[in-house]
Amino acid sequence: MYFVVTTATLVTMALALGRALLGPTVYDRVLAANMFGTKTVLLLSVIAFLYGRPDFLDLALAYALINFIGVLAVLEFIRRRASSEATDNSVGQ
Amino acid sequence: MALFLDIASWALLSIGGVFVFIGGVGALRMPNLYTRIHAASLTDTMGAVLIIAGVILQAGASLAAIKLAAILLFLLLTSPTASNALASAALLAGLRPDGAVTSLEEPQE
Amino acid sequence: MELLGLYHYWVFAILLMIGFYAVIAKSNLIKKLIGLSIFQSAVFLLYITMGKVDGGTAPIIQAGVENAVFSNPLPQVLILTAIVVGISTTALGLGIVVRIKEEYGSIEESDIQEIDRR
Amino acid sequence: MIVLFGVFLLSLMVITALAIVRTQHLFVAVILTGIFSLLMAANFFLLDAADVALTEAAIGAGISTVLFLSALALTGEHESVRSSNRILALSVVAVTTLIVIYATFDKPRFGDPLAPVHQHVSPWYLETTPEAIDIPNVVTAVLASFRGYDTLGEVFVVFTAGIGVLFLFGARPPRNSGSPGTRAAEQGLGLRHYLIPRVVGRLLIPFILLFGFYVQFHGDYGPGGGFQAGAIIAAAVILYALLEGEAQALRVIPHKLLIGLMAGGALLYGGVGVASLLLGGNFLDYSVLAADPVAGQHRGILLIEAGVGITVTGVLLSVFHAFAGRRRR
Repeated sequence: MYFVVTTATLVTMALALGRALLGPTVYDRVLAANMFGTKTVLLLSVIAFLYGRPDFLDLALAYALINFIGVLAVLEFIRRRASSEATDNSVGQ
Repeated sequence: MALFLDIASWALLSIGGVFVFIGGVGALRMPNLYTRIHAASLTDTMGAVLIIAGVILQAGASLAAIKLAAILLFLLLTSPTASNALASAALLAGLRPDGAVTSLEEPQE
Repeated sequence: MELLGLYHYWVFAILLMIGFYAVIAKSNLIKKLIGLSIFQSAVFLLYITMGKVDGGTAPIIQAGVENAVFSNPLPQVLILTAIVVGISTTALGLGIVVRIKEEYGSIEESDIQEIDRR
Repeated sequence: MIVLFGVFLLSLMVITALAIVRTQHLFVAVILTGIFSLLMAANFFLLDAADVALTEAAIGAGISTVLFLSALALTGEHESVRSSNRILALSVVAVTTLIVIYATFDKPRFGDPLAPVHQHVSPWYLETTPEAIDIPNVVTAVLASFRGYDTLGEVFVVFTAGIGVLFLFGARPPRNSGSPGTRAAEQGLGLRHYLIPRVVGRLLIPFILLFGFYVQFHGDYGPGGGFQAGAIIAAAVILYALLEGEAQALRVIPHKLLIGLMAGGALLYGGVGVASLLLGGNFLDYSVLAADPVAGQHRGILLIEAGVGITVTGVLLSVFHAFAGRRRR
């Protein structure tokens, strides 16, 4: 029963990795990384049951809570770059 | 009763697996970034709900079920937020939704 | 089964060498640091692979379960601390790279050597 | 079957690593490193290392991406295409790969219970932990009690790395250009104008902190401990800094407090060792800390795990602020 869903998740991880490798923009790769994160959460919760050790769900919980910080960091990075370019341009003019 | 629960959770897990897979195919095959975000995040949330509901049925009334519910809740909060932040970042960097890239495109490798 | 077991070790070897290649062949200092962290991860993987026991479970004793087989806890202890030490040393390396950029204006190895030669 | 899953994940890992090395765009390399870390954690989990997987999750999911991105913001995103001695490097790597692969044929079979590593001290740890320390998580028992010296050393390495970063960034950046006032004000805002991340993020920060403390104090019973908890708590504060601006985060947890945390945790760890010396035991022998040796072990592990968590939080946050607070010249 768990094998079907685990296999589906693994195949999807491979597809997401394909998107991460193909690009073409960096944001596609960030999207793929984020998808990879949610897929990992699902995979880990299912495997915890497959192993018969449901007390290991902490790991999936950790990813569910903090995986999106990476994407927020990307947004902040782009925002800083955009704002510093804007000030550079206004200083140059 | 146990058999019924098993069948229900099997069905939920399988449908969830199908949703997750569709999301993956969508993210790979859609023509531009914003459609890909749409495909990935929409089926992501659906797949997560179904799969975790299926596993909760297996867990029964235990601490594991509460943890799974928490995982589902946090996933439903963070995953759309991440999609939103990603779309904002792309828009801020000048990637237009119609697919016309105006600037800051990644250079050819 | 025999080959599958060896596959784990081969992946270790390949990852180790991918990291090594990035460290020796790439000129960009940040790329070198990323290569170093791949190298590090390969070593972590080797340790954890060696700690696995057939049919074992994680070394956390469950109440009421008798005669469970546990995987080896020792490599896990070593690697657990090594991961945190790894990120701290990577941060130190990144700090040095940022300072190099501020003083030399570049983080390419060849540029830095050229500036030093002058 | 699970072995097949492992093989699949390992193959994905090799592909990701190759892509990381091949791309010339450093931003892309950092994003792919995030995927690599996720795969690594999943593999650790499959190989029965729940504690290690949790550490990798706590470090790889938030902190390492944030650190690398802040460093990229200060240096530059592109790698120049020149590579001079590629053929030489490739041949060195090829020869070394063959040697390492040749060496793997002499390794014990994967999962062999009779392998030499499983014969020496590990069975003793597994047998002794229930009697001498009486906590379910053998990894925590070995980490905190049996090999407490090791962990003390690691904590001081982390502490030293943090001090090193602070020293490096103690020097002023040369040649300040532009109008730093407006730019600093503009850059210090964080994601305040982005409503959805801000609302959801602020909602989640207490839960992340709560989860961090759960990992800290539940480490005796399940996967967890000071190292993981420190990273998770640091991730929560970093999230706050991303949302509200770095300056605001420094107002909540000032710099002096961070340095105090760094030193205080390491001192707490060392202090437990000295206390056990003064009470007549060996250095870091917790049995003397209470009337009952097992209760003493519990108390000692609680204290030193707290010390580890405090130092790791302090170091990771100081490093983050050192990078994020620096302006590109």
